[in-house]
Amino acid sequence: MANEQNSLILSTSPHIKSDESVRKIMLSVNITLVPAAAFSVYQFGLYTLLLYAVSIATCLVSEYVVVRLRKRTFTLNDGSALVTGILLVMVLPPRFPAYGVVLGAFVSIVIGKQIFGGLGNNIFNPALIGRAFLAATYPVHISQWILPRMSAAAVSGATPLAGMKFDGIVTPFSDLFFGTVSGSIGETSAILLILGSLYLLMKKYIKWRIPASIFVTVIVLGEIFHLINPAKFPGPVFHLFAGGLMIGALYMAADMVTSPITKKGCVIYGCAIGLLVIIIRLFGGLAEGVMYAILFMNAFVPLINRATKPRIFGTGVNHEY
Amino acid sequence: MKLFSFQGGVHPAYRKELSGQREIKEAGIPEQLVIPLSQHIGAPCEPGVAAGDRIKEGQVIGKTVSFVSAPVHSPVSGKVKKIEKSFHPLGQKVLSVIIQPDDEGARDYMKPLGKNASELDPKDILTRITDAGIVGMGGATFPAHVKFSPPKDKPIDTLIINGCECEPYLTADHRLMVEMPEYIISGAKMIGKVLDVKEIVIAVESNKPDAVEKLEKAGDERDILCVLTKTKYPQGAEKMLIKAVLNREVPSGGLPMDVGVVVSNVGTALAVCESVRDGKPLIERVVTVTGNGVKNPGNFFVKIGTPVKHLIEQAGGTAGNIGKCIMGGPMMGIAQASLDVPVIKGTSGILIMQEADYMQEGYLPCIKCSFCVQVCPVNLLPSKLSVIAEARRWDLADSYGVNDCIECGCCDYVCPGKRPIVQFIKTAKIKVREIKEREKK
Amino acid sequence: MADTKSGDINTGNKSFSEFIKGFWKENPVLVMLLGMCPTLAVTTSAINGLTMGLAVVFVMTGSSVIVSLVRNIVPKQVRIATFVVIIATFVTMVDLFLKAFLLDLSKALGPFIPLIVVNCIILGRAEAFASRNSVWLSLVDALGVSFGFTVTLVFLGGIREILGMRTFFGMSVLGEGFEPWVIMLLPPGAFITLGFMLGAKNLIDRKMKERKKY
Amino acid sequence: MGITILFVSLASMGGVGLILAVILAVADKKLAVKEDPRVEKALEMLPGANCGACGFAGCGAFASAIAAGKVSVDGCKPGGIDVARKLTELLGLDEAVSVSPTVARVFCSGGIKETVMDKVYNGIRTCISANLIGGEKACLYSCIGFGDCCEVCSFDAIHMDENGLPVVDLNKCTGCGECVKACPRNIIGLTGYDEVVHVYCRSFDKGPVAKKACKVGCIACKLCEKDDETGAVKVIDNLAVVDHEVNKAPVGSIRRCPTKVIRVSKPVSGYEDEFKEKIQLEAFEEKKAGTSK
Amino acid sequence: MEVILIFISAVLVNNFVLSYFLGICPFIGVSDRIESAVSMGFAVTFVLTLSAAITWLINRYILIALNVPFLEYVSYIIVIASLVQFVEMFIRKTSKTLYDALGIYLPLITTNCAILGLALFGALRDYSFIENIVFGIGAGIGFTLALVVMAGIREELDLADVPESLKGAAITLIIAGLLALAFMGFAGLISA
Amino acid sequence: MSTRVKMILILTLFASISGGVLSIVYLFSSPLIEANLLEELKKSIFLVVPNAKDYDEKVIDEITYFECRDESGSTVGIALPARGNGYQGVIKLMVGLTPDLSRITGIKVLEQIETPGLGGRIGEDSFQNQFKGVQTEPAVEYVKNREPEKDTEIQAITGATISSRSIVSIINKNIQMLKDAL
Ligand SMILES: Cc1cc2nc3c(=O)[nH]c(=O)nc-3n(C[C@H](O)[C@H](O)[C@H](O)COP(=O)(O)O)c2cc1C
Ligand SMILES: Cc1cc2nc3c(=O)[nH]c(=O)nc-3n(C[C@H](O)[C@H](O)[C@H](O)COP(=O)(O)O)c2cc1C
Ligand SMILES: Cc1cc2nc3c(=O)[nH]c(=O)nc-3n(C[C@H](O)[C@H](O)[C@H](O)COP(=O)(O)O)c2cc1C
Ligand SMILES: Cc1cc2nc3c(=O)[nH]c(=O)nc-3n(C[C@H](O)[C@H](O)[C@H](O)CO)c2cc1C
Ligand code: SF4
Ligand code: SF4
Ligand code: SF4
Ligand code: SF4
Ligand code: FES
Repeated sequence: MANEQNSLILSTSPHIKSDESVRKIMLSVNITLVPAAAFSVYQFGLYTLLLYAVSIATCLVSEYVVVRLRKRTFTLNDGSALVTGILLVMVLPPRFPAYGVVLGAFVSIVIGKQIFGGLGNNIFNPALIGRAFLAATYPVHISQWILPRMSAAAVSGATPLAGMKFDGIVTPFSDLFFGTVSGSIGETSAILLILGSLYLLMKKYIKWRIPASIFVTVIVLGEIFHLINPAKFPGPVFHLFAGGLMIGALYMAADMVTSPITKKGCVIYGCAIGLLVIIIRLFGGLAEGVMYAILFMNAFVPLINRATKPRIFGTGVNHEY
Repeated sequence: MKLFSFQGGVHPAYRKELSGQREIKEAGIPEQLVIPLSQHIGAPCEPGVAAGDRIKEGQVIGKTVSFVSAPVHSPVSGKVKKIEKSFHPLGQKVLSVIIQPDDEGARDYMKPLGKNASELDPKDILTRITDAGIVGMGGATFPAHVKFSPPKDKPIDTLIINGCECEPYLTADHRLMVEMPEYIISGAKMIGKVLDVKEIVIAVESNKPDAVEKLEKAGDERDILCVLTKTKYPQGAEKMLIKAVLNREVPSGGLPMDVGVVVSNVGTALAVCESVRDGKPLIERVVTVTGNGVKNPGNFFVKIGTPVKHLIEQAGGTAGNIGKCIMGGPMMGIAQASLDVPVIKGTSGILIMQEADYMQEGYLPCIKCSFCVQVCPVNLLPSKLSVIAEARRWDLADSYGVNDCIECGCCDYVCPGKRPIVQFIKTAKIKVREIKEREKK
Repeated sequence: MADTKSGDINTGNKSFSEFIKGFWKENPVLVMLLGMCPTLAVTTSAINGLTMGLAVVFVMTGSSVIVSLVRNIVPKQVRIATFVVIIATFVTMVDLFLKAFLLDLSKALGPFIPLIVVNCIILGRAEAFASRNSVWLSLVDALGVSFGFTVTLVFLGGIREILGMRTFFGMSVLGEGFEPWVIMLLPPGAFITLGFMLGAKNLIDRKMKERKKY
Repeated sequence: MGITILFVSLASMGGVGLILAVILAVADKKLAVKEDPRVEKALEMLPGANCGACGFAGCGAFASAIAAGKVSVDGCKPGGIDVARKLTELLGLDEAVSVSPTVARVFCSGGIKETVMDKVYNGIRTCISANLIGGEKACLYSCIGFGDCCEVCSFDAIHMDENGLPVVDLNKCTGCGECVKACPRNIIGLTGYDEVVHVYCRSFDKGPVAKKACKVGCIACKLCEKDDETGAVKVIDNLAVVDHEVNKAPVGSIRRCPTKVIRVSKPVSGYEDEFKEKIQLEAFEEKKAGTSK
Repeated sequence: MEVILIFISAVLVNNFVLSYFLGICPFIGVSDRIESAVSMGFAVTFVLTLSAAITWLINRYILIALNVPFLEYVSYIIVIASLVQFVEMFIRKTSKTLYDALGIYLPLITTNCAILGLALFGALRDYSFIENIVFGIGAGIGFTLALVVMAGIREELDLADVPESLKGAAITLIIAGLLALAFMGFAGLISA
Repeated sequence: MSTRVKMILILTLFASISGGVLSIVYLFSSPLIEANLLEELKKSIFLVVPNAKDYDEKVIDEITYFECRDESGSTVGIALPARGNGYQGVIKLMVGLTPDLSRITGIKVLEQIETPGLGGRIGEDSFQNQFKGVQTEPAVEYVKNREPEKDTEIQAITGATISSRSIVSIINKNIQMLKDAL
């Protein structure tokens, strides 16, 4: 056509976009995990560094291969596989065998994520699927603990929760808070996890309602049971900072892909996770229930979303004025 | 002062500084004007002239054929070159009158009715609004006289004059409020008189304090209340504005009159005032020409029918390689396929973007971050709607309220996956309507 | 089903095709998704799968023959009730037989032997085929389907046994270096393995179809 | 002991059986509900594509309607005449059914090679979405080329060619009309298999405009109208149309069209003979071969 | 207390579908839409409860009383089959809406392992009449829970880019596996 | 014959035929089955009470136990069937005791569905053999991650504390019940 300009671009409105991107979000998550990860390498030795490397490499390779096989283009460099790789290691015991990590990372990406259609489509948290799979595959390795370099306890290698559950030992709050206890690689230092997640909360990459309602539920229920039988049940502060609750609530329950999209839904989801954590910790066969609580509730997310569809503006209200 | 607001919304970079302080200038008369005979919602007009006719400024060239319609007047004196289908800013081809202007300056305005609203008969005002071809200037281009004649069972108690101008980049309404506050106030009173309302409110976003100052000075606090609203897009959307100012919710699928309100743009008020006071039909409007694709962004009085190309020249010509030409603001405006399209009654701005500014490479799957859910002012689940449309499950779209979407673009703006959510929704709306029609048959 | 309708195939061929279709095209587990419970529950080892499969072969052939023998005298309203009685009788026989001669296997299969009674395959076949076809065809069909079932079970049991215990039919196949995957012996392992088996079958089918096209 | 057990078993099972049988018998009598057995049979006969071409929510709904005698037996387009015959038999109707098979045809010739692309489209790559803002081609009536029509066909009968235009496999097409519904620009139409001469353009633009946008569009020159000996071809609203009621091939028009936009489409296999006779295709093809050389 | 434990155990810890592998066929077949999953769940719960009661009576007053244990399977199944058939006829006659919602699932239930499995487990565990009924209700609710959750997930996945070969039953089984993994967290809940 | 009569006849007929056929099969197989079960019971009893050659079944307060005798006929121990909940489900045991119930002579896990490779290891001899000679007064106990020191202690399986604990508590509970009954 006789048009002196080059061809104009056509697209529908809006014509401007915010500067958020999936890549930016995922990279932020990775960066905020660095302090806790670095601390864990210090605490549990260089072997954990190897585990991180193996896990990340496996995740990236599996992701790449599957996406290639399926002839899809996206998700190669968005950084979500990196998050999965790091988080998987953070919830494993410090001396977990490296071949197990390879299997776990592969399962995380392939069974946890790609078979559902890849980024954004998965129902369950991929890293937790990897961990749960490993727990059932190598149940012995998954319950072998060692003492960290900076350790408050003298001998026992048991985690604070196992100590509480099987031996009635309650670890002091400060140890839990700073992470000088035994436990999974990246879960021990509550303070670093909280600091890291503050940035994500600020940027709203984490829906604050989720960790908030988990914490509130755990505190309330923990307190109730503690009041009923202080000898048998530890107090709420212990529950809050022991085990994987921090990393679980802040990073894993709050994974945007696998949590509800409605505000009310987030509260329901968080409360249910809190409830399940307490039930499993106090009455179940396992010492720690965060992982299973999150996975269990992941399955309910579609139902929760459906049940908590927000009231559309201008519907269901009285229009008298 | 209290800031009124609503749930959701976004804060895009406003970029109003580009043109906000530029006084409105005359854009002059282009070589040729293309005047579509359908510039409003409703039935298109029939041509009232024939090729070769000489016409005067203000003469009717498009006659209405039904109630929901608005006549079209010639913005200049000149000669009708031809009448044929021509590109319309909305994308289709529409029957248009093409006018070759001359320098005779012959005018054919209507008889002025008077200045003071309180002395006028509401019926006369309404007739004048009808004859002047006034439509909503906020973008919806709904014929004003229809909007101002609500059915008997829907009494109107409040008139809101919408001076929010929440779209980024646009400053036309802002300049109007600063430069011609008396006209706006007087126009608002006239509309108020027609509707017989108890209260008239002018709502302005908090980033335009100078406008409020001028309006307050020009008006009288007893008749007209100026309120500040939070600077947040889409504060100017009428449903949101009514919620913010009056805390009333327009029912889904309903109109502001269902809750006793009429919302009008400041430009509409101005046009009403001019038509009543001076007898001038709607042949001219204020347009912001802006964006990094023009050298000197500014605000102009523009004759309806002026091609975009002419306006770009008035704004100092293009800067860099032009990528996109948008009629309207960046959030809701329509990208144009050529620079020959004319300004119409509803055009509030022309945004020219450089090549570097627009392109987006593909989009990702929804990661359910729920950013879009947080910002949707009408509480939809845009993520769900986009995924539904992507999977072509039109049957589900309706149950997720696709037709309640006001297409404000907030969801699309915040989406980190850069998903074209609004386009998905628009597509779904079409499909849902198609399916419903088919079912009816 | 279309090919069973065409009349010009002679009986010999027809019964052969009836027989083999149970292995792939109408595999009860992978295609018809029937009899899933024992498939998942008992396949912790290949031998369990085999025993279960053979039990099903017996029950299915027996009941198919009887059902098709009596199909014409049973009124529609009591068809299901009568069929389940016939099937349950055969199942009880298998159960008693196993308890008498193969106590360990009987224990390993647990309640899934009696559950053959309600296994959808048996009833599905009785309803869909035996109640409409001649004795000979019903027999062939039952054999085909139940052997297809058995093969699938042995295959699934094999995978789970190899990965979960390093053995196949009790023989060591993977070296000491391989650490067994306990999950394979647990419910999740059963579901996931069968899921991937189904996926693989679909993939092969699709690839074959594509090849046929060109 | 053995005998006792035998006896007890016989009696107890017999008793249980008897009681249940009586219950069922009574229930059968008291709770009987009549249902039309033909619904199930009709369902078996239908192709089961659930395409909705019959105007019902699926094959099942159509089967019920058929059994109830609410619709005519030839409602199922994909099933075609075979199914209609079977249904007639089932319902015991002996009226002769005549179903003329229909196929979809694509009325646009402007692919990537022929049409001017004067803008860049940046958005969802489906036709319906692109149509919101006009697509990439200069002609506003052209095929957009993102293949929505191919996506919806349940019979794998329509595919995009390398020129970016959809091509219907007439032997697979059942005339269900899904593609017609999917196309936002009304480019696809359902036509009788024996209607073989069509204008492969849908542009209502005036000649010069159309010419600028596309090399192979109808430019409304009216030469076809002039050279048409049958009276079937008319130019209406800047576009030539063929009237199929006039049961003759407008060979003159076909030859005359400067942009070759009136064409004969390929025959549906199995109908070649009938078809040749009707429009003297052979004669025409020979002539065309001669002129183009 | 015992009754509560039986209930929790049947719903969560030893979920019929996810850890006992009972009723898998309908679990895969009817879990594609939430509405039908809920209906099927109700129907199964109803029949499970009813047959828990009846099979307990048969066990006590025929099999044990007459000392004919080998008739267990035959007698259970004939009663269950006839019962289901009767209920179906009854619902069909009395309420069209109920039939459309529940009735069409009933024939599926006869061939569902969960029903007979319940009868056998109940007998094996020497439950009292009340306990057996609670066990039936719990098993039914557990089944419904798994079914509805699965239906929710499958409706979601309907909109997702699941690999072609895995669509349908394959992905359903894999998800069931992942659900079973998640349910493993409840193990030990009743014993500890 | 009307269908309804036919219905009734057919179902009744098939049901009784089935009853008949099964009773015959049962008559033939039941001796074998009983023998099998007896054999198994004997094996487990003789395993947990080493010197036993014969036993008497006794019932006290609904508790069944087996009093074992050697060739000479003197009581050499007691075999006590016990059951309780483990990690995944029910565990059934046979516990061998000295006649005065003060020491365990051996245990045998009869039935369990614990996790293979983990809790499932309670079925392994290395675990079961630990109980030989363990004292039951005041109660059997388990220790973790270290060698047992006292006579009442056994070592729990690593990673399967719960299963190990369950065995211990099943044993304690059942012995206590027997003691109370005697
Ligand atoms: C850790 C954290 C906790 C927060 N807690 C609350 C809170 O309890 N209540 C609240 O209204 N806002 C809270 N906020 C602020 C929210 O980020 C923000 O104001 C809120 O999400 C916006 O309101 P809306 O989500 O209801 O639209 C919190 C923010 C952070 C970072
Ligand atoms: C998302 C959205 C944003 C809008 N923003 C404005 C605005 O900033 N100013 C305005 O006058 N109208 C705006 N409108 C249009 C108003 O909703 C309403 O149509 C108009 O104020 C009515 O006045 P009119 O009939 O005089 O045009 C917006 C509409 C939508 C849907
Ligand atoms: C898949 C899986 C299976 C398990 N199976 C058993 C089991 O059979 N027996 C058991 O006592 N604990 C089992 N557990 C529980 C844990 O290993 C639990 O942490 C352990 O009982 C604690 O004991 P520890 O203090 O010796 O590590 C299992 C855990 C998982 C994840
Ligand atoms: C706040 C946040 C938390 C995340 N947590 C996890 C996680 O726990 N596990 C994981 O595999 N990926 C996590 N991701 C990454 C990503 O969402 C995940 O890989 C997707 O589930 C893949 O579709 C997280 C991402 C964000 C933004
Ligand atoms: S869904 Fe519609 S109303 Fe909601 S944010 Fe998106 S465009 Fe605006
Ligand atoms: S903003 Fe985009 S990625 Fe986030 S939930 Fe909405 S559609 Fe999905
Ligand atoms: S090409 Fe069109 S009309 Fe033909 S079968 Fe496909 S969708 Fe139906
Ligand atoms: S014919 Fe229509 S639907 Fe098909 S590709 Fe062209 S524009 Fe799209
Ligand atoms: S085999 Fe159990 S329900 Fe089908």
